Amino acid sequence: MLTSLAGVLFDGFAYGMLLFLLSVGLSVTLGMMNFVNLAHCTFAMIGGYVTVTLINQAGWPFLATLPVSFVAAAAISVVFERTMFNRLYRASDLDQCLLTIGLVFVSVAVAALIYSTVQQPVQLPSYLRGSFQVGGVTLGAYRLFLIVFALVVTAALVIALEYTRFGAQVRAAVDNQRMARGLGINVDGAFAITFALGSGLAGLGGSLAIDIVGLDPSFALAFLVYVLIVVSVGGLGSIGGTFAAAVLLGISDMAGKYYFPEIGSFMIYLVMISLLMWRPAGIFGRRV
Amino acid sequence: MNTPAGTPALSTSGLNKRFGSLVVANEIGIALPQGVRYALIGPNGAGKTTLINLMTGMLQPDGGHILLGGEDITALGPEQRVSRGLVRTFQINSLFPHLNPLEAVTLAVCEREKISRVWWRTTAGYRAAVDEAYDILKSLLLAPVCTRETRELAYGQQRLLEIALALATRPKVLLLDEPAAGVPRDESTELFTAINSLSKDITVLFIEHDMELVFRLASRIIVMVSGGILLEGTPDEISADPRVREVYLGGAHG
Amino acid sequence: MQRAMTGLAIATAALLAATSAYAQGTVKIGVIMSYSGQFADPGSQIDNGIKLYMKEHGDTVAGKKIELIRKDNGGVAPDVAKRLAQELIVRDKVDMIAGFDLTPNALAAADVSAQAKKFMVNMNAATSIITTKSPYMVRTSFTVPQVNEALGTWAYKSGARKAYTLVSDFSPGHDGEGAFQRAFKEAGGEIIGSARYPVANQDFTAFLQRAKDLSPDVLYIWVPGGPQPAAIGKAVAERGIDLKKTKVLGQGELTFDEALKGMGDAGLGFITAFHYDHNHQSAKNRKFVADYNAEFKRNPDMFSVGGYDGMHAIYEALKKTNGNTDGDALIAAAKGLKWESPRGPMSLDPETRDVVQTVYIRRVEKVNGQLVNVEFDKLENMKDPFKARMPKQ
Amino acid sequence: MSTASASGFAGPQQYLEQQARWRTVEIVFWLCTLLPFVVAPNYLQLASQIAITALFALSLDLILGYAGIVSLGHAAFFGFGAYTAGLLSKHGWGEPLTGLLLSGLAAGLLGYAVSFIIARFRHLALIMITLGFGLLLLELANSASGLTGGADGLQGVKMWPLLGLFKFDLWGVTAYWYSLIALFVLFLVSRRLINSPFGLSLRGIRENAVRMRAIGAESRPHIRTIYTISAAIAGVAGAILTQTTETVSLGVLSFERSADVLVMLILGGAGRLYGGLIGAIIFMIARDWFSGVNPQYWYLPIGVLLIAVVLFLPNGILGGVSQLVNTERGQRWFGWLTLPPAWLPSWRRGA
Repeated sequence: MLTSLAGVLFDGFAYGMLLFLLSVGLSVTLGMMNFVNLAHCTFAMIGGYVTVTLINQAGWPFLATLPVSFVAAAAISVVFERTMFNRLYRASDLDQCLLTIGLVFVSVAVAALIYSTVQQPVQLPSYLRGSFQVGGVTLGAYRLFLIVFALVVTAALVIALEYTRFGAQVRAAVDNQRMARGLGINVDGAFAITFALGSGLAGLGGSLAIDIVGLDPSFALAFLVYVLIVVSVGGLGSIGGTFAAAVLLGISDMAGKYYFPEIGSFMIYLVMISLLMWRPAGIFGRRV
Repeated sequence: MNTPAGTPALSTSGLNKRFGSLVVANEIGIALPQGVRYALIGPNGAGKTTLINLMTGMLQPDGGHILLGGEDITALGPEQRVSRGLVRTFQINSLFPHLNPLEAVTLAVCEREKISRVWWRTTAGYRAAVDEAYDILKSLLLAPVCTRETRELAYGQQRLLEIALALATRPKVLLLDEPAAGVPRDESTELFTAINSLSKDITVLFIEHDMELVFRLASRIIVMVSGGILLEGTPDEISADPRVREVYLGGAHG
Repeated sequence: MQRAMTGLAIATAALLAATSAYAQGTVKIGVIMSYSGQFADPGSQIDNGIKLYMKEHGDTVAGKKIELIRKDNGGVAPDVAKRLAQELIVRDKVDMIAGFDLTPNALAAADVSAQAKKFMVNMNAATSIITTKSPYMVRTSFTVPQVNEALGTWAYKSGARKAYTLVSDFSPGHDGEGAFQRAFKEAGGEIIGSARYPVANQDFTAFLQRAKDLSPDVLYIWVPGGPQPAAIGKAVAERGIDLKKTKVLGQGELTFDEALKGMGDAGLGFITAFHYDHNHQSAKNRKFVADYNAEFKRNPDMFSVGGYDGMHAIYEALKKTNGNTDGDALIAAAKGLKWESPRGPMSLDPETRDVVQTVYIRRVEKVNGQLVNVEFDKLENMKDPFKARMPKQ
Repeated sequence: MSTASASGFAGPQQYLEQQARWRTVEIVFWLCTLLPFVVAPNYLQLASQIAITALFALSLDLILGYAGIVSLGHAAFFGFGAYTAGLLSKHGWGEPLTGLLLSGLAAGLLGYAVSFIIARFRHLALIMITLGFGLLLLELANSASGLTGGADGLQGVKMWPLLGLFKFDLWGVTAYWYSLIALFVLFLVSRRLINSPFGLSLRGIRENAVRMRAIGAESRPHIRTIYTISAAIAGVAGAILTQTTETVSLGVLSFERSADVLVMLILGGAGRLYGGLIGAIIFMIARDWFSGVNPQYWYLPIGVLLIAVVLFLPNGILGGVSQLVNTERGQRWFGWLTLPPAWLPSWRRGA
């Protein structure tokens, strides 16, 4: 009983970490510029395809592809940000939705053109496969890796935002954009960097997600809902909140399936709705 | 409702409000008789706007009572106070940018008349409501621009629209928060003549920094300093009082 | 009024038959499938099967040119499927409709086929009842009960007594669950537990842990193609389920190529029942696979063979009617067709118009470095057991 | 619009009446909806489904465009209506019109129940709660396969002829008449609604909810009302889809359907009453055309279309167009379109 609980917690936490990597970027950019970027998962998909290509075409080792997918997603995202998104910061959020959804459509089609609609397989190195026992609990090697990796990323992120000048600027911009501008902070610049960072993380998430949820052109749409759920529950612009939300949703999703499989599919939505009704601005949200 | 003679239109007793350690309203007790023109003056940060927020229910007091025509309204929400006749305008324009003045004021009238839930008849069908709205706009010299979108209006006109919206609710007591804030002098006189010509059974309390206007319009003046009432009296008494000179007239807002 | 309606239907049908007769020299086939969205890949595989058949056998049959009109159904959307079928027949004057990746879409189009008396070839949708919805429909794929009852029977024969079933929580999954449990119980086995996982589920560890806790002899899994099979395979390994103690059984999708590529050695030993795999050992199939790879740079799968044999059925029927595209003539010609398909011997049941074929039991093994499904047992001439049980009218 | 005062202000009454009056362009538009019968008799099925989607988009416009409630789960009501109509017919009541009314009613009731939650939230929380609600309903319908037929869709939906006379035919003649008339009637209702005091209050809520309180208006009752009406209309749209295609499947409840209709509405221009209609027409014709040209990659041109619209026609197509019309030259060329036609009998002008 207890071991099974531990197992569920472990798997749920791992799944949560994946959700966190995929969502955190959107949360920050949404909180910072109120820019509704529904194309966020497109950048995750880009990361995923970069990894797949490097492994299957160029025969790279899995780990080596991760930094590349991060950089690729970040670079491409910043191109879009500079050429298209930045023209819409003052536009209505509806227009922002339309533009980014259009982008998603295009990316889905392009992915299908290049990679066809087939599921992209990714073969992990042996040391990331299988599982091992710890006190009767079976721990998936890859999940453990996922958790450690995500925790490291999170730590780096927090340090970057809490203890660097850049981080201070970003936080100022999230708290109060007008005042930040008043203080002579280059908000747009800070945003561009944050945006790239967030998309890069999404790209990482995309690469890491393949092994658990697979990868095909519909990825950019399929994951949008989950990311939005995490972001809204976590609260805009709050890394801690996003983290908590991702873990909470990951675990409750997993627990729901293990303990009440008959309502397993409702779980994540029920949790989201009740959390939002309790705290409309999200767990650690600032503005209501 | 007709309130028994002598009952003030609006009164507060022992009104308190503090944000953390900062006391913004300290034992405020005022009583505004029917139809009087009151000016509320005091240096910035004296708590004038806070007082209005407390009286209109935008803020909840930590202690004390607010009575409107003798009825205790301390527990009521803003919209309920409005429907009972306690209405305010905003220091910073808070309007409906994409509605034109005619629509906006008609909207206010319809809400007052409780016909705003009717969706099977056109607004134009309610002749009385529309005419009333138009008359209000005329009285405030907004008739010529009443079909322009609000966001296109001149600033002074927007200030007038603030008042027009308030009037449309048939207020008994009207609280004007710096009605002339940011309005050029020439326009502001026009604005205050409008205020001055308001029907005499409306009690008016207005915050204003321009002393000339205050002394010309107000029949009585309340002076606030750091969250408390310093004194209350006729313009002459106020201008004669040395304390006021020292804390206020001598100060920043000469 | 019912009579009035049918009368009207016949009238329209007659009219349509007339109009289509004008389309001399060419036979127009309306192909309705999901070319986009979540189900795009099956769609394109079926399409590849069609393309390859036409490449091999030319595009003229009985002196008539075959012309395809492709329409995108874009996923589960019977309303769209029905509209497209109607438009194809009324506007584009097609002589028959084919394709149909998903059950609801096939069912919706079946109404149109019945109403307009148009020949319809269901190349994939696998729910039993579909073929009963139009007397002009044949199926060249398989049916869920056909495969899974075979598996259930075989499982007991192979010595398993306690089974746990885990299926996707939507109708095909429920059908698979029902078929397997029925056959397994009829043989004498016991179902010690079962779960249905959410359709969009991504992470299976929780469900598998549950199953593992009960340590059954066989763990039956029904999963649609897509990302889930690989995910399940990996989760099985992660949960440390010992395949010697607990056999993992499933319908063919569980061990599709991309699934095996994804799960790697974790898949070794999975046992699946299916009607086709590119590893099926026959001269015909080897050629088929070779040509297919030459053409599309990937292996054919059950979708491809469904499309391929679907075209075969159309060609053969047209030959028999020598080009007459009248619905009644075509269906009459199609009934009882027998041929050697890449999947092995198959035929169209004269009564039910449904596919009759061999169901293979395969185990995942490593053959010169490649994970493949190796057939080691088979049940021949399997009809759709569901219809066999249905009262004949 | 500033032009109104320029072109002589006859008095508040007259002005508001004129605002509510039928414009030439509107009449032209509705006449055009009859064209398919003549110019494209083979496209009536498509036309009918466009009309249905337009009605759905209209229902969304009422809450999004006029009350500022963004919903990502509006398919819940569309689907609820669709399944109600389907189940009615399956269990022996195939009469279209009454089925339509009952379905609208059912969806309306559901909407009313939900509105109590909806009215309490705004912004992202609101969007996500609507989304979650929609997905919940989808999962429920899927797991209640005994009732709904699950993923196979509801079987045995057979409609009786409309008014006992017109069967829903292969060509879709009946279907298009039916959907078009329903669309027109409910459009009239919505049109009247937004020109009513209630409509005025809705716009007030959208523009400045705080100010509404300061003029003594409570927003929530208004929001509940409009949400209920919108849900009912969505339900009717769903019911028509069921009745004209005699099929229902989980697709009617899907997130994609909610998202698509939102996209169409924004594309056409929210808060403009015709926005949803124009959006539905353009989006669905484009999709049908592109996917006809290439069934596999039509997402690409559609996506490009959306991006282009945002970059070149802010606030949707109608938003962009109305900006063009409001320019000097625009007035000279298209001004007449935005004025009430002289030949309308005066008694009708009140409308």
